[in-house]
Amino acid sequence: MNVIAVFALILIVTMNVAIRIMKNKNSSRNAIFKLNSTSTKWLLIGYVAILGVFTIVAACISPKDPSYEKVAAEKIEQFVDFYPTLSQGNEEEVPAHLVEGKWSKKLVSNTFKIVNDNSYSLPLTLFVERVENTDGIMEASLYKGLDIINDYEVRDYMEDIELEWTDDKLTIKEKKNPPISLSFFHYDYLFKQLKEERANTLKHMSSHGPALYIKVPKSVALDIDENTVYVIVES
Amino acid sequence: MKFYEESDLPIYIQVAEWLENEILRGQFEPDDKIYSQYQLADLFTINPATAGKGLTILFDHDILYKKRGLGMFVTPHARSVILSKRKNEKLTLLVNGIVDEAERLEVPFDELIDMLKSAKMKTQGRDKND
Amino acid sequence: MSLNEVSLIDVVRKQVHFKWKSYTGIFQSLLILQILGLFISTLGEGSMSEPGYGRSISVQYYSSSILVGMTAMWLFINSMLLTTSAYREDDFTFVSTRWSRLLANFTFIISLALLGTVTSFLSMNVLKVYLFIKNDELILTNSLTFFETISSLVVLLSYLILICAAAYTIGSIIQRNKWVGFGLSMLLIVLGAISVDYEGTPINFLIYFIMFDSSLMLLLFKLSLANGFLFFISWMVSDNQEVRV
Amino acid sequence: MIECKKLSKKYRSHSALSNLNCTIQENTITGVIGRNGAGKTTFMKLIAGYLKKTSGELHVMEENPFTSLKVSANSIFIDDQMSLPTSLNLKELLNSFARFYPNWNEPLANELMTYFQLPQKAYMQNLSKGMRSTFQAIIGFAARCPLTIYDEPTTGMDAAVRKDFYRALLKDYLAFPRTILLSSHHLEEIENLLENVLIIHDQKAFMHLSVSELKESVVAVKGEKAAVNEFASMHNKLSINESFPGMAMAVVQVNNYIRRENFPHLTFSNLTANEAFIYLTDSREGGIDRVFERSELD
Repeated sequence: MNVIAVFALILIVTMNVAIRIMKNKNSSRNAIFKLNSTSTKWLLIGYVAILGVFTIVAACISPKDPSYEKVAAEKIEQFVDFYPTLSQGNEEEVPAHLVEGKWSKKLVSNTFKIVNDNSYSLPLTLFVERVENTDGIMEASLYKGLDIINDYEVRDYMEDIELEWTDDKLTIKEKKNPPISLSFFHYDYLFKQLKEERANTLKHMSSHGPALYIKVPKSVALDIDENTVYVIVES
Repeated sequence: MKFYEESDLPIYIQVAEWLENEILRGQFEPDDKIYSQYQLADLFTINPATAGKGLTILFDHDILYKKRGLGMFVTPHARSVILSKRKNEKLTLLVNGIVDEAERLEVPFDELIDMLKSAKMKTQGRDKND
Repeated sequence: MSLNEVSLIDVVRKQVHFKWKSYTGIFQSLLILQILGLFISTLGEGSMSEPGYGRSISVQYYSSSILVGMTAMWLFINSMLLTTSAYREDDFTFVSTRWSRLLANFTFIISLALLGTVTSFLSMNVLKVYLFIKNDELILTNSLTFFETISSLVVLLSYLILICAAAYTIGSIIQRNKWVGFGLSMLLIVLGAISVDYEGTPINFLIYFIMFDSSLMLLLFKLSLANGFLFFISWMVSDNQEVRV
Repeated sequence: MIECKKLSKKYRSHSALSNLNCTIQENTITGVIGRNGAGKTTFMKLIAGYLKKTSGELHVMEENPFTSLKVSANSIFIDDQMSLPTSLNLKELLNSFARFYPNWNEPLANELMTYFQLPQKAYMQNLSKGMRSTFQAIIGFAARCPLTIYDEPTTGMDAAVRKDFYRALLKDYLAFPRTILLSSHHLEEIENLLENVLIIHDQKAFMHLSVSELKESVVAVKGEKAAVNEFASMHNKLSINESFPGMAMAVVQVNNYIRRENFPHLTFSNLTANEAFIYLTDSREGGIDRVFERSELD
């Protein structure tokens, strides 16, 4: 839709500029700077030549293998947004290929601490379920997320996650990864018109963050520091 | 060549008279080709049509004759025609003028004759010592 | 004095050559507008940053629509100015009739549209080079195959010609009768603006009808139909226009 | 070359020409003379195809000038408001004209440019008014169009340049005969050049005759009041006033050749073409001095 807006804007701006110029009779065709016709001709030829050079340069330095490729279509199909299922507690419905890792630990003391060592927000969503089981075993599983911007997979969430298990503590450490900055160049809509993707596939993001699902026996006292946000699951 | 602007005569007549004088002066012998209207126009900075009119006057008085496509040529008897024309046109006009003027000034006729004679003497004097 | 026979095409060709040679103001304004467009487009079209998990991502969008917009603006203004009396009197100082002037002007604005298309397409590369240098990660969303590029250029060219033809027609109407011209153009603006927000309006349908069409041939046919219609109106309006009144 | 029958041009507020009839032969130099606002320029702009006639017939080179490319290609209109592109210098302007006009004479143009000391690289905007008129005149000469129209070409030229202009006009005409329309307010300067004169007065072709005929058609008569009146009554009296008691001077349009001899007590004197034109077209009784007399009376 932005093309028509741009078009209407152009129409409005040029309309009154043109009408204002047309008012005074002969100034409407005076040159802007005092260049005669041959030097203007050469100015124009020079300009087009420079553009040509830039075209060649652009062709050469455009990255042959960009570090981001289009995400494969199947990957998107196979991906299931596991948030709803996890929040209802039925872990088993999440497809296996999305599981990054599973842990199970015999708790020694009857308290368990979860510490967020990350200066930013949590790099994952924490699901906590208090279970009845009596043998004091705590199970946890980590689910992979998917971060797509304009059909490109921009990162692998796992790189930002580091979990440190000790007997009675889980620390979510901070990985000092540099921030990502991306820029997208797209041709004007008119250019894309003939391609099938009629709809403007640009400027949309679908990001499904990773999730850590922990089943903690009720018998254990859970101590999560106050600034960690987590979801309590009632199965 | 500049025309005497204020003269009463229209330009084409002045051209005709100038041509007549040229013929009298012997610039043009009989059967010589005379200036074309374009040459005359160039000479006097006048419109060729006007010059053409001057030539046609001379043609009408049989001073010039036309050869198809070649232009105008002086007729053999051109000189005599001009002389007689001048005599009975221009001279008579001048003479009438003199007579009218004499009457107005009440100059007796014979006194007028004497004046003519002395004028003749003077011009002869001038001719002799030229 | 023999009269020279003269052919219409010959005169039109000379007139177009004359326009290319003497309208230096038009070409200078092309450079200014496009360079200005380049600067504006380097600012990017918008940016987003992604909330949530782990390290932050900031996304910058760059597009060529500003460049194309500037070129369209340049074409619109100059096509309108071509109908002013100053240009008209220039034409009639030399050899011209109303018909030859209209043909010459249309040929000229088509050549301007061609120049505009080529330069705006090429100047996108300036933007690309700048972006490559500026930040390492530049993703070209729709890399076009050679055939697609050509057909897109043809599409762009026909749109620009449509803009020129519309501007020329409005200009001719304004020359013929100022108030009708202004009225018409204001109406066009309002409709243009409305069509952006409310889907149902007729102009919106018209724009959709013309613009949104996937098959190249059909699109070109529709555009040339529209151009022909505008050409006809310009002729109707300017065929007995006086000069040096 | 040019034929018009009942040609009229009406604007909303006023009418410039009404029922003008005239025919202009090919390869003649015609002076178009008229008072300010008599419709001279409108007449010529109609011929050049700039303006559209309101009614009547107008054929130039047997075609309608308004729509004919042939007329436009074979004619050129030179006047001081000639609209030329501001971006081209004089050389480039000459080249543009050369491309448009097949008969263009390049050497002549350059010779004239050097003769009149017009710098090739200069621009029209920074030329003086006289230099601009000279440059436009050069275009008229070099274009060698079968129909060349000059509308007051000598505005701004000094006397010497004007003389050169008339000389050049004639030389160019002799070298390359064509139809020339020349409008000017200095009839006395151009009368020798003209083959005939077209006087436009109150929107009509008032008179269309050769210069000599124009001069012969009007005569000034001096003598006793009675005799003068009697003579004047026989012809069309244009103006009459008593110079001093008993005597009178009249300007009269004679409708046939008069033998001056049979009016002995009247003295005749011819008028210049310009004076003839002024008296013929002076509708106000008695001319400007009558205005002063009237103003002294009241």
